[in-house]
Formats: sequence, structure tokens, C-alpha cells
Amino acid sequence: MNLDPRTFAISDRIKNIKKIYAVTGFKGGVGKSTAACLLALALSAKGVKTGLLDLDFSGSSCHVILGVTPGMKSLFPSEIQGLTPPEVAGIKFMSLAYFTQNRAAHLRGEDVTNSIIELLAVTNWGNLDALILDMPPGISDAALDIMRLMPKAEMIAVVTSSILSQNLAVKALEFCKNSGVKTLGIIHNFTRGGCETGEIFAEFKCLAKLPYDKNFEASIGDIEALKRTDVYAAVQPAFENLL
Amino acid sequence: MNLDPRTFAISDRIKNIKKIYAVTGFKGGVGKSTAACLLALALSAKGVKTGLLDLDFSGSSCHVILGVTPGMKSLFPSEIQGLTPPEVAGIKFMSLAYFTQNRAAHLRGEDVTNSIIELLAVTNWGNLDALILDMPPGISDAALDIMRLMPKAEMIAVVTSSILSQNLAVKALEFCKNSGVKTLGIIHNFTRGGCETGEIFAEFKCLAKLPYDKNFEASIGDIEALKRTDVYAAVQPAFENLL
Amino acid sequence: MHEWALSDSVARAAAAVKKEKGLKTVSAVTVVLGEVQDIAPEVFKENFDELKKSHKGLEKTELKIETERAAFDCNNCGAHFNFDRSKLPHETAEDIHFMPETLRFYITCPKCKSQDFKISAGRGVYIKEIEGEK
Amino acid sequence: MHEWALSDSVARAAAAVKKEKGLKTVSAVTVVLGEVQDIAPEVFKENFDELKKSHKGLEKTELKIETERAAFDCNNCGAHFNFDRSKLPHETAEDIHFMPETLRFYITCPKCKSQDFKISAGRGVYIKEIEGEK
Ligand SMILES: Nc1ncnc2c1ncn2[C@@H]1O[C@H](COP(=O)(O)OP(=O)(O)O)[C@@H](O)[C@H]1O
Ligand SMILES: Nc1ncnc2c1ncn2[C@@H]1O[C@H](COP(=O)(O)OP(=O)(O)O)[C@@H](O)[C@H]1O
Ligand SMILES: [Mg+2]
Ligand SMILES: [Mg+2]
Ligand SMILES: [Mg+2]
Ligand SMILES: [Mg+2]
Ligand code: NI
Ligand code: NI
Ligand SMILES: [Zn+2]
Ligand SMILES: [Zn+2]
Repeated sequence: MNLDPRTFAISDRIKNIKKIYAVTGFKGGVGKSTAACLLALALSAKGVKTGLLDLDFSGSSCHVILGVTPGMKSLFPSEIQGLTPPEVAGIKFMSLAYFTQNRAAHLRGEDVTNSIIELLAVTNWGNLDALILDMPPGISDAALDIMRLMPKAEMIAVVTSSILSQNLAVKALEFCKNSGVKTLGIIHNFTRGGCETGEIFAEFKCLAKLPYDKNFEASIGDIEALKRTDVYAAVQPAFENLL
Repeated sequence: MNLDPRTFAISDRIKNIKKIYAVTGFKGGVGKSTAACLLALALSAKGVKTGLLDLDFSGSSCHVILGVTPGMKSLFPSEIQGLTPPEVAGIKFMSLAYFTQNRAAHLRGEDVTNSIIELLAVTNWGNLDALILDMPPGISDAALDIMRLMPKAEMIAVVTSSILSQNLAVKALEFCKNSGVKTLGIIHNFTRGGCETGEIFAEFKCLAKLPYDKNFEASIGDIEALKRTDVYAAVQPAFENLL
Repeated sequence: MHEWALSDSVARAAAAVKKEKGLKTVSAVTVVLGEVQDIAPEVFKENFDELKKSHKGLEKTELKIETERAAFDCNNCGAHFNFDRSKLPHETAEDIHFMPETLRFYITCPKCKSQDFKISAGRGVYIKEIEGEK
Repeated sequence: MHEWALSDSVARAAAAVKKEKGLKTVSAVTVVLGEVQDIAPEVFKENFDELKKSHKGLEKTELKIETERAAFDCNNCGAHFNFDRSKLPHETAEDIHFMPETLRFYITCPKCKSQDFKISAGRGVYIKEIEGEK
């Protein structure tokens, strides 16, 4: 026998989380981390008990967007029945970045799976209304593992107007559907006007349209500044369909 | 004994390729596929014998950018001592997309490794002056496999002005250096003026600065239109350091 | 302690196997603790002995603990190698204790210096045997 | 034929093993062809018998071919299953012949319908044995 005990604990660890949203988009650079962080900030600001888990190990961005320095001497989970994530603006925030000392995470798929299982088995989220997952691009180990280990997670797909983004998202959402995974809806990023997703996403709800905001970059790392951006304001309509 | 014969053929398959460039950037959406395709088009237009290999299996974009429809009934490799890639604008173009019938490629790391080994073992590139690799984001299986299977590949890192892109690229290039992989230089994408990479990349050559071009998207899929874009024009200075 | 969560997962796994196999009680569980994660056996056992009380049929389960030396296979040159955990700086050792995969950010293949290797033994916690009565 | 490249890799692997083990000649190579990739044994052998002539010490190597049934393990529910290659549409069958991993775009776990499974046997080509004289 060679039995991995960790997966037996996962359903218990997430049993007091009401909703889990996987912010994906399949393509890189479409604004997944941006949307995930702003959604989490907005939920938390409304008093919703919110968690944020950065699962893009080789592209961890959430700590940079939120302006925190993960590490034992700065911000670190506490050892209470596993690892309890520290709070950032009221958000319980978990990331592999706590443990990487700011090094590049060169992980093969098997490592990604092992790290996800470890994080899910030891993280003590407590009661949450919503847990936001910031997903890596692609349908790789991370996406497949979340589908099997957190079957109640719903997808929020971030897409842009680019044919490159939309092509991939359509195929990937088809894959999710065939796998029995629910897609809550689409967030359209970098818009310059009306809802440009068009026909191709007709079967999905448009949760929010985020304008391209040339001042956004300067707000990265400063939560108060982020909350004053047009992008943050544009995230709000998404709530109607959350929770 | 359980010996994989395929890796024994790889050095032979690439022995008549003078230079291999892995267009990376570690972050998604920074313009890796754009830079890879435009570089390949520009090289080929100058009469350089060029190959292009799309290694971003779950985000295959090169065929969309080049405007070709991969598939047995449209564009497909020919079975000559392995698989000889068809030519697109003079570029020998290889992609997993020939074999996926436009479905989402949900591959775990082990599958990515197997597919890369298969492609490298059976692709008959013939004589090439330059082979451009379009890499997926992250330092995942694909990047690690290219480092070990094609040790002569040199990195071209595409970065943007965003701290999110630059943070990752700096760490990843450090990793490459420690792994003995040569970095040819940086391509700065989405610039809006001078070279904005700054101090942080001081040790690397700036190969080209690609402006943000709002008309670029409309040129995707049309090679002649791509060649009239500002981005294509801006790629040209990169040659000084190639070949 | 963070160990609590892993001990808890072992108790839950044993309870699940008990149910699946139709056992009445689990007499013993053998776990293997790997050198990479370096879980303290005493702490692990202490937690388990507390946690088992809340699982029916596990109240008297004996936890047997074995340890496993870490072993690595280089993906680049094929070399097999080990490491000396005691030489890691404190903070690094702690990071690896929480997330064993981070080990690969700190050690390299002694033969070819590659940072791309497989942890072939001694990663974390696994269950080697579950004994029980029907 | 695309098979040529795989036969060639077997010849090169055998030549490399011969050198590494200090063999004078390789008397036989046993390869296993998996059901997923579905390489035609005759074509494979024909290519090999031509290719071996250009490797010193392999001129008389006998190629022994075995075949292996495909087997899959579901990553979602743990089910083990097989498939019926003859039921694949022609074009799909060809794609899988070239790139075995694409198989997973077309079949699902019969128990839970998951598209996430491991190919545990019968993927492609591997060498089972290399026999030779010193
Ligand atoms: N609506 C927006 N306006 C301006 N910049 C944005 C917007 N959304 C994202 N960005 C920027 O675009 C880049 C990619 O966003 P990111 O959230 O990191 O994407 P992903 O997580 O999908 O890779 C980042 O530099 C980010 O700051
Ligand atoms: N210089 C540029 N000007 C305008 N659009 C660009 C430019 N470079 C890339 N793009 C667009 O940005 C998006 C991301 O580029 P892409 O090459 O797909 O990135 P990656 O391969 O790194 O994921 C695409 O929609 C592409 O068309
Ligand atoms: Mg991101
Ligand atoms: Mg992230
Ligand atoms: Mg790309
Ligand atoms: Mg691509
Ligand atoms: Ni501990
Ligand atoms: Ni064939
Ligand atoms: Zn090595
Ligand atoms: Zn199944």
C-alpha cells in the first residue's frame, strides 16, 4: 500500500466555504490575477468573508497586486490546526509565494499537483462565504486538479476582445462543460466600449466589463489606489451573480 | 529494461539547425507568440531558412496569427522520414494543432513532456538557419524539457513595462543563468516610448522595442497585413543579434 | 502546529479505508515520514492519538511511524543523489517543511548542476499499511 | 512513412547502449509497440532492417516486436479501463497515431466520464531488451 492521506482531508478543509470561484481564462495575460484580486477586495469591502488562493505558482502575481511581501519575517500563515492564512484587507490570502523566498518556481506538473494537494490539505480557511482561486493559464495540472479536488468550484472566465483569447476560451469552456464543471460567467477585460464578446459566448452570462485603464499599472501594490481605479468600479456588477 | 528510444534521435534531428531561439517571457500575454511569429516571418522574408515550433500546447496561437487551418484536409505535415512540416510564407511550421482537430488540449505535465519528445523525435526539419520556439508561460515541463533536450537553444525573453511581467522575468532569467542556458536578450513589448526595461535588465541586450499597435489585432491571420504593422517594422532591429 | 493537519488526514484516510473494507476496527496504521518534509514523529503521533478519538473504530489504533531517506533522480543527466537536510539554512528548512516541492529551489544535481530533478523517495507523508479486524 | 523516424530512434538507442555497455555486436532488440499509437509492426521492422545497416555492430541485429494493450487509470475516480481502437473515426485514429497524447481529446472514463486519465500502458514505442556479445 502507498496511500496519500492528504486528499482525504480536503473535503473537510473546504466544507465551511460557501462558494468557490476559479478565475480562469485559459490564455495568459488576459487579466485573471487582476480580476481575482479586485473581486476579492470588492467582496471583502462589502463584508463578505473572502479567501484568495493564488494557484499560478510559476506566475504568482496576487501578492504583488495586493502589495504584500510574503515571507517568514513579513507576512506568513500561522500554525493553527494546519496553516491559517494571514489577512490582507480582510481577505484570507494563501499563496505558494510564502514559501519560495522570491525565487522562480520551476515546477513540473507532478510538483504542481503535489503542491496543490498540500495547500488544500493543510490550509485552515475557517468559515468563508467565498473563496477566489487565481488560476494559471492553460488546462494543465492545476486546472485538472481543481476540477477533481474541488468539484464545487465554478469557473469565471476572463476574456479579451482578441481572437487569440476568445478562441481558446471557447474551446476550454466546452471542455469544462463536458467535464461537468459549472461556468458562472465571463468577465470581459480591456474593453473599449460595449460588450464585445459577441455571439461566440452567447450561452454565458457577461458578469462584468472591465475597461482598459492606463493608470491601473501605477496602482498595483497599493490597495487604496486599486480601489480608486475604473477597473475596480467596473468589477462591482459581477456581484449580482456571485453568492 | 524500459528504455524510451525517442530521445536518442533528437540530437540527430536538430543537427542541421544552426540556431535555436526559445521565445519566452515566463508571463502569459506579454506577446511571446506575436514576437515568435513576426520574427519567423521577418527572417523568412530575408531569405533565412526558418522553422517555427509552437510549444504552447494549451494556448497554441501561431496558426491563428499566421492564418492557417491545421488539419489533415487543410494543412498537414508530409510523411517523409518522419514528419516534414508544411511551409507557411516559407517558414517550416510545426504545431500540435495539426493533430487536435481544434479541441482544447488538456495535457498534464507528463503529457507535455511526451508530446515534446515525440515532436522532436519525428520532425524532419532538414537544414535550417534558425528555428524559433514559441514557449508557453511559466517554467513548467515545456521549458525544463527544452533546456535538457535542446541545450543549444538560446532564450529571447519578451517583457512588458508591467512590474508583474518584469518581476517574473528577472527571477526566471536568473534561473536560466544558473541552469547554464544562454539568454540572447530581451524584447520589450507594448512600449509607449523609450526603452522602459530599465536597470533591472541591465545585464541583457535589448533586441527590439515593439510599440503597442491598436491596429495589430485586425491583422491577425493575414500575413501580408501583419507585415504592414508597426510591430513587424519594430521587430527588424532584433536581427543584428540573431544568426 | 501545522503537523496537526497531516495527522488529521491520516486519521481520515484510515477511517475511509475502514469503511471501504468493511472493517470493525483499525488496529494499526503505518505511516512513512520523508526526510524532505521532516515531520517530527513525536508531534505527529501526539496529534494522531488525540485525533483518532473522534473516529469510531480508530479509538485504539496504534500509529507506527517509519522514516524514509530522501532520494532524487536528475531529469537532465540521470544521476541519483541524496542531500543533507541539516545543512539547509533555518528559513529554507522551514519553507520545505511546509511545502516540500520548494526544495528544488535550493538544491541542484551534484553531477550536472541541473535544478530539474525528481523527488523519488522521502518527499512527505504516506500510509504504508492499515491493519484491522472485520 | 512517419514510422521511419521511430525505427531510426530504436536503432540509435541500440547503438548507444552497445557503446555504453562495451558490446561488440547487438544480437537482438525487443521493442514493444503500444495499442494507442498503433504502429504497424511490418513497416517498423522493414525500416529497422534498412536502418540497422548504417550502425556498426547492428548489421545483423534481429528486431523482436511485441505489442501491448492500452490501459488507462482515471485521475478522477480511480477506474481502470481500456478502449477499442477500431471504433475511432479514421482522422482521429491518424492523429493519435502521430501524437498519442491526443487520445485524451476523444475518450472519457467509462465510469465517471472524466477526460483526465493516465495512459498506464500501451502508449507508444519502448525498448524492452537489448541483447549482445562483448
Ligand atoms: N483592465 C485593465 N486595465 C489596465 N491594465 C490591466 C487591466 N487588466 C489587467 N491589466 C494589466 O495587464 C497585465 C496582465 O494582467 P494579469 O492580471 O496579470 O493577467 P493574467 O493573470 O491573466 O496573466 C498586467 O500587467 C495587469 O496589470
Ligand atoms: N505590440 C502589440 N500591439 C498590439 N497588440 C499586441 C502586441 N503584441 C501582442 N499583442 C496582442 O496581445 C495579446 C497577447 O499576445 P500573445 O502574442 O498572444 O502573447 P503570449 O504568447 O505571450 O501569451 C494578443 O491578443 C496579441 O494580439
Ligand atoms: Mg495571473
Ligand atoms: Mg497569480
Ligand atoms: Mg502565446
Ligand atoms: Mg503559441
Ligand atoms: Ni510544522
Ligand atoms: Ni504512420
Ligand atoms: Zn544531473
Ligand atoms: Zn473516472
